[in-house]
Amino acid sequence: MEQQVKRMEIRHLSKTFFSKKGYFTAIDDVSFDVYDGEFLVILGPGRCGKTVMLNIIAGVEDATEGQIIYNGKEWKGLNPEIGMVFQKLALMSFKTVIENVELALKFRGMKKEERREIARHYIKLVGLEGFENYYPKQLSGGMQQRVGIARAYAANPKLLIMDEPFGKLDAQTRYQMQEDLLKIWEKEKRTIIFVTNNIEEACYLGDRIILLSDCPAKVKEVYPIDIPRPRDMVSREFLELRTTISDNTDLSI
Amino acid sequence: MDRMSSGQKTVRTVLYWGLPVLAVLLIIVGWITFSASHPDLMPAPVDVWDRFIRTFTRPIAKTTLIGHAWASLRRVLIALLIAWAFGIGFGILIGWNRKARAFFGSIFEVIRPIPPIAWIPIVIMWFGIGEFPKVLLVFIGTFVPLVINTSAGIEMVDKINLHVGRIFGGNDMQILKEIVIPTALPSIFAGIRTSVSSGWTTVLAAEMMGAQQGLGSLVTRGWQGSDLSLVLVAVITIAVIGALLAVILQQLEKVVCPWNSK
Amino acid sequence: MAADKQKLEAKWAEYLENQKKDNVKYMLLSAAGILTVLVLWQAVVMLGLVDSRLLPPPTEVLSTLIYKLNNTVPDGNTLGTNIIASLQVALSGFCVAIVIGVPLGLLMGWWTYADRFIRPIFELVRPVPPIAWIPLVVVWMGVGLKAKALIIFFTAFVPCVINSYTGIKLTSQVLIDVSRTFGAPNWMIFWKIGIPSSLPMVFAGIRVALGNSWSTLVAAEMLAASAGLGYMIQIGRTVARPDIVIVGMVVIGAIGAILSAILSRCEKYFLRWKVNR
Amino acid sequence: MPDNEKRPVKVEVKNLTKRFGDLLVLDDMSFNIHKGEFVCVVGPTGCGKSTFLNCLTRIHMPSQGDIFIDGVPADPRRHNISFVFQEPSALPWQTVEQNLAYGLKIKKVPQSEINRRVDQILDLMGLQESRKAYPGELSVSAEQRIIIGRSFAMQPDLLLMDEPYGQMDVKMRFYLEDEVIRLWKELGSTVIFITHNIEEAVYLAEKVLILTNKPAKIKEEVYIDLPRPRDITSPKFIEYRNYITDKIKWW
Repeated sequence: MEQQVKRMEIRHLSKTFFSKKGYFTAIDDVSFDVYDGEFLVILGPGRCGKTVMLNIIAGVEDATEGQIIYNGKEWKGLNPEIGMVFQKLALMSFKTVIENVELALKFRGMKKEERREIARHYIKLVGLEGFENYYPKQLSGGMQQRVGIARAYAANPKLLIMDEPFGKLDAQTRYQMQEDLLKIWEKEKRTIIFVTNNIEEACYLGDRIILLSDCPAKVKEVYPIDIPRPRDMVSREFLELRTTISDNTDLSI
Repeated sequence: MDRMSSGQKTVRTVLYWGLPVLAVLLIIVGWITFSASHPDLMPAPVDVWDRFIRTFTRPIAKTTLIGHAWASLRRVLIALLIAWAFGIGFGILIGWNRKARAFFGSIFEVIRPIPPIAWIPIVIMWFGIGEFPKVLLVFIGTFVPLVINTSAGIEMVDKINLHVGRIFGGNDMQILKEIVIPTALPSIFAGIRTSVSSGWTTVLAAEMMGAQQGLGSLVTRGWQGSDLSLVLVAVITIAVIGALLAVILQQLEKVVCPWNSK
Repeated sequence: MAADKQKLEAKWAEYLENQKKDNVKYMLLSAAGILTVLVLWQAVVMLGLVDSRLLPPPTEVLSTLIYKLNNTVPDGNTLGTNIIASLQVALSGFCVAIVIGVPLGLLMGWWTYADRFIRPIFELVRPVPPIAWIPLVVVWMGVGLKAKALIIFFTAFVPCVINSYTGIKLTSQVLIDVSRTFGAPNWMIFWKIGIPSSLPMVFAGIRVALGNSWSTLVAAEMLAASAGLGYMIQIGRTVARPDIVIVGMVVIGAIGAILSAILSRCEKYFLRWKVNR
Repeated sequence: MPDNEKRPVKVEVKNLTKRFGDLLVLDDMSFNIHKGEFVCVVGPTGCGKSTFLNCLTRIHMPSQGDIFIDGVPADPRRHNISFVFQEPSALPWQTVEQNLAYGLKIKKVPQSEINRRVDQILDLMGLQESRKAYPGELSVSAEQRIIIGRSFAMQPDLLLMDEPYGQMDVKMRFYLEDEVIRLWKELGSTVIFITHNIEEAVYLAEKVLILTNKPAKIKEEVYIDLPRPRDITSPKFIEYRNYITDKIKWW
């Protein structure tokens, strides 16, 4: 791959949680680069360290050690150019779909018609036209996650962080969402950091995979993937890649 | 369980509707027999009905039953409006801001365990038995549950929603207005419901301690004049209005929080 | 790794240090809050802004409290006897309400026919504020312990039934289905699944019942009693002794807080499995 | 004709139909499941797989037709059926030990036998050190393993599992799948395993039942003739996987 522009660099990131009873290290000296416009996947077993890392990158949690270099400059705290999609959805149940999607624009003080205009564009992009005035509770799991994606895109981020967005969906809906996400990503190019514990999903989506160890999270291996898209999950090279990664993954009981 | 024979099904429906009717009949019959055998302890339903009519034809303290009911309701509503504004505002303040919670919260924690009714004597000593002390007492009775529920609602907002607010560029006030308060609304409504029932109880107690008008005064007047049917008329009116207030609040919540009911 | 270990230990010590500093800071803030109120109260009376016959300063209230510990003036009982009298009445009505109210709520929540039969009677009792029962109960049973306990029973009974009813209705259907697949009969599912899963709500109901009992006690004692904190306050009012009234209020508040703390201890013990992941 | 056809029939489903009001969910399903057979049921999302299981356990009564276990209409009280639901169903107020013994206590199994079986399951699943813990204190995967352990402790003649590993990461799922195969081989129960994940179905099943979209009918029964432990990259495995995927692919 030719030398791309680095959107972000993570340098020696560590995070330890302290409590009265003792301390627990979730992330131990993790460093990796994020290239501009790339679909980077962070793959790790179980539930340890991944969400904390994303919270640190998004600026809602601070690291015990290490820096985040964004566009060449060290960055501390919240970053308006970063949007996030959550596994637990975190949609506002009291807002309709369109009110949820336009949240970031409303916070920026944009006028109503303009906000609605942009929100409608992204609702159409994720395939939810006609559901603008529904409440999240009335939608299926897959559709609610589409609202989460539309909300993040509507904030016009340069870097989109996704924390196991398809974790709660059944296998078949998950395949559908993976295909749709790639279509959306190709139509509206953004740098994406996609976190998952599903190896098949990682190999299907990622330009590169960063494999983390079990707690405390360390970078075990970085796998560039050069299988052309759309990838066939049962093709020989896909399955071989998957087995090599799976053999290298820790088992977290 | 849907393969039952039709016979079984009819038995179930008969029981389902028959039992409540049976219960109500039992109450009425019980009331009649008890009042027949102990007229001094319990007036018969007929006497209560006559007394109910008489409250309109011969008003007590120049006000009919509706007048008394409105006197009590007016006191509660005035106090509630003030309590809602202050109580919810104060609840949001101590729920949202840690320093305020430490400073004001501690004062509130000291006053909280004192039951509203325990305030009656001191308030009467200070302000007599006019309108203001009664409204003040109802305010005290409604303020506490509001603050408890509102601050609890604000504190229990899921941390992830706050993350959403900050990541999507909201400042503290925007997050409070757009995310935290709406999420806490159901709990605030629980506070409102409790405050109404507690306000209704407190106004009665205040009126029973001394008042010219109000359903509480009717209860005391009936009690001291050993006119039990008046006491019953007043108690039934109190119960009916109490139930109506609860129903109105339920509808209000459906309007204010449509997303819960949909 | 050793170097990291030391760094982590140092960071941990620093964290504990900050925690301690924060706790002290907030403790001082709380104390400051209460102190300002007391100082204001004292100043307002001392400067004569408010007539001390209406609002005694905290110092006077404190001395009356100590005085009252072993003196019977003006209501004829020492503070101790009043407290015991109040506790006796409140706790008897409260316990009977739990013993009857909680099982009734659970039964109504589990068996639809029990619900259909008991609900009308319950819905008639519920909206009546407990104080409205006082005249009827006094006519029926005079002003003795039984009468006041019955009044408190009414006020504690309602929340026990409602919360137990809602609690058991919220039992997770999955656990019921699992038990049914194992062939458990309905009464066993009620016993092994219904009751344990409704415990948190039952305790919430008991907490409300305790609050209600304690506040209705004061009303009952004001209207018809010969001993108890409510009675003491009432006498304090009639003989224009605001310090007695305030002492009564403070003691009622303190005991109310203690009872609620005891209840929290029990709740923590019974619900120790409710640790969240 | 694969050898499991020669085994006696354990579960016989005759013209099973289920209607909720006028919504037809299961449409005249008939098939047999043999003693000790591991059957996977796959079908498009929302085609009524769970309703099918609920009819088996009498949580829902079938509208027409019936289900026979050992020739007798299925009855949870008489038959020894265990059901692993999709949502976590451990009793939060019981320790791991008590949870594992819950089903056995209902079936009034003697205490000595209960202790023996609980210890056996704890050893088999390596949960010995957390036997006194509450489910709330363990990870989601540990809780799910307790539920599966509880079902196997019953040594049920029929074990039903509704997508038990939906939330697990792939590595954990391989581990749990091997574990369920080990338990199935050792205890010889008849297993009906529902899943959306076709790879999982081909990895586990001796026979795969493919259901159509709503209202569910039996589209096809596919016998998986692969040695164990199965290799997910072997050509024959992929052939089975593609075959079944084409039958139900809606996305």
